[in-house]
Amino acid sequence: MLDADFFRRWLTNAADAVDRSAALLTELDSPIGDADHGSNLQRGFTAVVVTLEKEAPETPGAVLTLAGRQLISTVGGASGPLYGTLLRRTGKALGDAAEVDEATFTEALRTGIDAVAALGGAAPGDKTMLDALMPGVDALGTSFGAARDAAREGALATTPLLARKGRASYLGERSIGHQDPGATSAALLFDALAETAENPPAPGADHG
Amino acid sequence: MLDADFFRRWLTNAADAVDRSAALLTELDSPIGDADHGSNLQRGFTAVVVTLEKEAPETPGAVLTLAGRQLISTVGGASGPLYGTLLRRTGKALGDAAEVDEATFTEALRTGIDAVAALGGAAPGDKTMLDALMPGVDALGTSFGAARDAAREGALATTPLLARKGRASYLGERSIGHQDPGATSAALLFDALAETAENPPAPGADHG
Amino acid sequence: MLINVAETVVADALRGMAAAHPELTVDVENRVIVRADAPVAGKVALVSGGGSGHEPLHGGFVGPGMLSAACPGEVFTSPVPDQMVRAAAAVDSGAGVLFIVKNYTGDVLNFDMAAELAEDEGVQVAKVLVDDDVAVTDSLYTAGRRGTGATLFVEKLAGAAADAGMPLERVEAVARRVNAGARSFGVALTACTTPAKGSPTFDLPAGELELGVGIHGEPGRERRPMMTSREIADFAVNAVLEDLNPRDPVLLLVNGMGGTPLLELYGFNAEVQRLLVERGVPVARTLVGNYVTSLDMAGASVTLCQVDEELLRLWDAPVRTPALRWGV
Amino acid sequence: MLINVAETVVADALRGMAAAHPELTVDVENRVIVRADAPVAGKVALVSGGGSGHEPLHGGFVGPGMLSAACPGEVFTSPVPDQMVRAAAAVDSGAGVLFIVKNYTGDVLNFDMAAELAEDEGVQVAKVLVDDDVAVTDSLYTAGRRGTGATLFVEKLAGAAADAGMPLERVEAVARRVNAGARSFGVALTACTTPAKGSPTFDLPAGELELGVGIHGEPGRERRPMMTSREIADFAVNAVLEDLNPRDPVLLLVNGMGGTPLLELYGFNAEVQRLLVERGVPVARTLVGNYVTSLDMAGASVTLCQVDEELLRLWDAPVRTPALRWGV
Ligand SMILES: Nc1ncnc2c1ncn2[C@@H]1O[C@H](COP(=O)(O)OP(=O)(O)O)[C@@H](O)[C@H]1O
Ligand SMILES: Nc1ncnc2c1ncn2[C@@H]1O[C@H](COP(=O)(O)OP(=O)(O)O)[C@@H](O)[C@H]1O
Ligand SMILES: [Mg+2]
Ligand SMILES: [Mg+2]
Ligand SMILES: [Mg+2]
Ligand SMILES: [Mg+2]
Repeated sequence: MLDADFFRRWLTNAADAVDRSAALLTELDSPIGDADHGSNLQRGFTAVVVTLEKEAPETPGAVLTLAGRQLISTVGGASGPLYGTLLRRTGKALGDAAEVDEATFTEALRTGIDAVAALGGAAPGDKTMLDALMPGVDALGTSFGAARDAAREGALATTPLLARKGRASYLGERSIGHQDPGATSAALLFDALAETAENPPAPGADHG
Repeated sequence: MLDADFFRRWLTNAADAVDRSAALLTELDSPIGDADHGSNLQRGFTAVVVTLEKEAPETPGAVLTLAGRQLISTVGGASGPLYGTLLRRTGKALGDAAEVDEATFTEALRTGIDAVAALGGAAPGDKTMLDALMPGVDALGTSFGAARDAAREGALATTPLLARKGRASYLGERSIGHQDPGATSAALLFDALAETAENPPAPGADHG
Repeated sequence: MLINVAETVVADALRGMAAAHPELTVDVENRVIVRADAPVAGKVALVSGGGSGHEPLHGGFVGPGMLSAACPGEVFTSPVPDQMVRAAAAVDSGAGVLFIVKNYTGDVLNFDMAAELAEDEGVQVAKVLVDDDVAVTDSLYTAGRRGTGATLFVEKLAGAAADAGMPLERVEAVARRVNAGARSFGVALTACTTPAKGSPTFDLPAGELELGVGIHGEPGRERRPMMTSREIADFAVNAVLEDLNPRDPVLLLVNGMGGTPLLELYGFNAEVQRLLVERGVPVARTLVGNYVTSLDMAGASVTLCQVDEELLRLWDAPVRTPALRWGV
Repeated sequence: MLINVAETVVADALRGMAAAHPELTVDVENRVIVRADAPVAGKVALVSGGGSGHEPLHGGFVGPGMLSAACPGEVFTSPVPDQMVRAAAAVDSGAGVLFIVKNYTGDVLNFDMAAELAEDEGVQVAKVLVDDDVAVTDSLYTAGRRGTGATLFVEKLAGAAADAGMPLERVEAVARRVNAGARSFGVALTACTTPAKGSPTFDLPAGELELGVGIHGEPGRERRPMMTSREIADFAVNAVLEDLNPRDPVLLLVNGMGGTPLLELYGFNAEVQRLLVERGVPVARTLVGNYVTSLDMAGASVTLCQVDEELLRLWDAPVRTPALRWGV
């Protein structure tokens, strides 16, 4: 079962991953975007960690909803509302259960991802974060590790795609040959998820 | 004896020399100036050649006076009024004689150079065109070739000097180590003078 | 870059704006620039915003006759909904608020969220989308045409409409009419350097240029060997006129991307105007300058905005902002 | 560069100015920009000029309340006397003409010649020299301090004095008073590229800057590793205040060299103003923008101009030019 602490640790691990990869994400956002994806997410996830610490929400749903709201309020750009909606809608779908099982989480996450698709109007293959989110959640039924691998592959597979949404779409054919920054950061979220599952806190550790 | 045609040929040769060296003069004007000396003089001497052809002044004095006025009206910058004054005052000093001997020209040129010094307030050693003009006119008593060599040496000798006049003076110590563009162009004038004296027109050639 | 650290660039600029412009109220912490006399009783209010790095757009257009408030995001990043909600609350006199949104996914999503939230708080909100950039095909396969130079025209003309006391629907209609009749095309001679990246956003060797760029340091549709001012004008004017067949006279914006000297911009304007004369397009008013910029990018854009008599009157109406000022 | 060929850059720009500004009369061939309503009966006329590449200086400052005419030379090259004589003849109403001359050898010599010639033609001429740049020691061993940012203040305040109907001696006295109380300091983060040279005028690696530059793409007094906006503000403000001990409030110009984004300039302004508060120097008015530029050079300068009540009134007096506009 996954409790509020699990999701807190997930988001903290995600924030660390974003920190480590911020320069890479911005670099990927240069040839086909506006060179800010790394700093956008860094600003957002830093704020998420601070808020989670301060407000200490007590259910998985509350953790994700709060984190999503915080992303919306601090990131801006396309990725702010999209990732914010992802977490907020996932959190809402979890309701106020104190613990959720993996299947419930998988379904909730799918709801969140659908909300992202509805909000941004993108479909798989449009060279967006959905190209990592969709395969990620599909593989989550198997295992956290499988989801990580699938999301990673999904991100890598955006390289040959022609972008149809977001800034990269302005480039037309010239968007081909570059990996999508948002798909790359989406893969980081699954990375952090697997990391969180694989490294449970030492028993008796203070869960804040 | 030097006639109007001699001075016309001098200025035409000077215009050619300036054309050939325009990029160099602008290059020299980059580290210690504003990167325009070559284009300034090119504009001016091109106009001088056109005017001399159109107005066909008939005495040495008239040729130089007209050329000087034309430089003043087309060059601008520091070098326009200075070179303009040089030619204008030299021309005025020649009066309206139809031909002048070398000694008369030398004295007239000295008058012109003194006018440049008076107008610009520079002294020899200040790293200006005067550092080529002064040695040039001093050696003119010997020969045109000697004047060319002296002016050239004078220009080269500006490199170690600290500039005290013109834009280069703003750089203080950092003006040291660069050859002065104005001294370099002044040496070109003596070059053209020697060339003119060494290549008299073929007898019977049309003097226009 | 003339900055302290990338993280404080926007906040530093807002402090500087506050110090320079006593006629504006600048909330540095919440990133909202409001005209000091807002809300203006009985008048519709205009709120715009977008990523920073396009100055004077939008903050420099806040003032009587133009915007009521501007929300600057991080550099090239749409602002967040909280800013727009706060701005709307600060400027609404009860007559409603028009959100002016450039058509970028980020701006659209954030302004949409803000509109919902502001309406929850009892503010009547209308939205207009600016999408004038002909370099992008407006199709299902793109995010749609980008908002660029026409933003200035929408903000000025809708601002004048609001100033004239028109109700929200009419101000919104003016804004839509302006956008519908405006088209732009931009070129880049260099990339720009964002504070966060610290190096040019893309690689553009001297001697080449990008045709069809936006205002976010993205590459354009096509790279070409360097062209003359006349050739670039030709390309830009043709691109615009392919999409816009003005029956009315036009307002012309010859806009610098930030790093192009005014001397060159005026020269470019000469070429653009020569072409418009050739093509029989009467230019009613001309604006030349760096108005909708991409940081230090060298380049320019051409915007034509067709105007009937009403729009021309609105253009000539007084405006008093840091960057655009005329009339009383 | 957004140009056709180097040789036509100035003429092209003048054609573009003519097309953009019907309120100016632009003589492209003779290179004189005159306000269309000149000569203005009974009023002293102001003529300024200098090399091109500093736009909007000077052509952008022609209009009611500021210059009567401007004479643009080639890029970074003083105009020739013929231009100034022609300008003086066009704007003199009989009340005389003030020549505003930045202190560079070329400008001084050409304006001196022009003054003689204009006086021969019966125009009463006074001259004021602008030399505000503290980076240059004003001594026998230099050409004297350069004229930079203070030119804007001299042109605006003397323009207002002329507009107020003051006679030539008083307008000249105002101009001298303004210059005497104004000091500037500039830095460059990049060199600039002149059309004639086509490459940067000097070599400045990223990560270094030049302190104490003028406005002609010359290197400065000293090269340093890159500094923050705060450190640069510190250096510039200290350099100015070492030379100027203002008793009165000051006008502050935070001026961009052309290639520095407005976003950065406003941030720089925040640092400058913070320092002035610390040093107890009251700032009466602030102007932030690219006004006295060096083509595409990145960098900025700080100018302080101390003003008594009369000068402050003259600053606030109406001005209507392409680049500076306020009041009625
Ligand atoms: N309509 C959309 N649907 C889904 N994802 C999108 C959409 N538009 C953009 N994205 C994602 O957002 C990423 C860019 O995020 P970011 O750089 O932070 O925002 P911005 O494009 O506003 O600068 C893209 O790489 C893409 O994955
Ligand atoms: N006061 C002066 N007296 C004599 N020569 C001078 C003086 N000032 C400048 N010069 C000469 O003029 C040259 C620069 O000419 P130019 O580049 O055409 O003008 P500017 O300095 O106005 O750009 C300098 O190299 C120097 O030789
Ligand atoms: Mg981005
Ligand atoms: Mg020079
Ligand atoms: Mg962005
Ligand atoms: Mg020069």
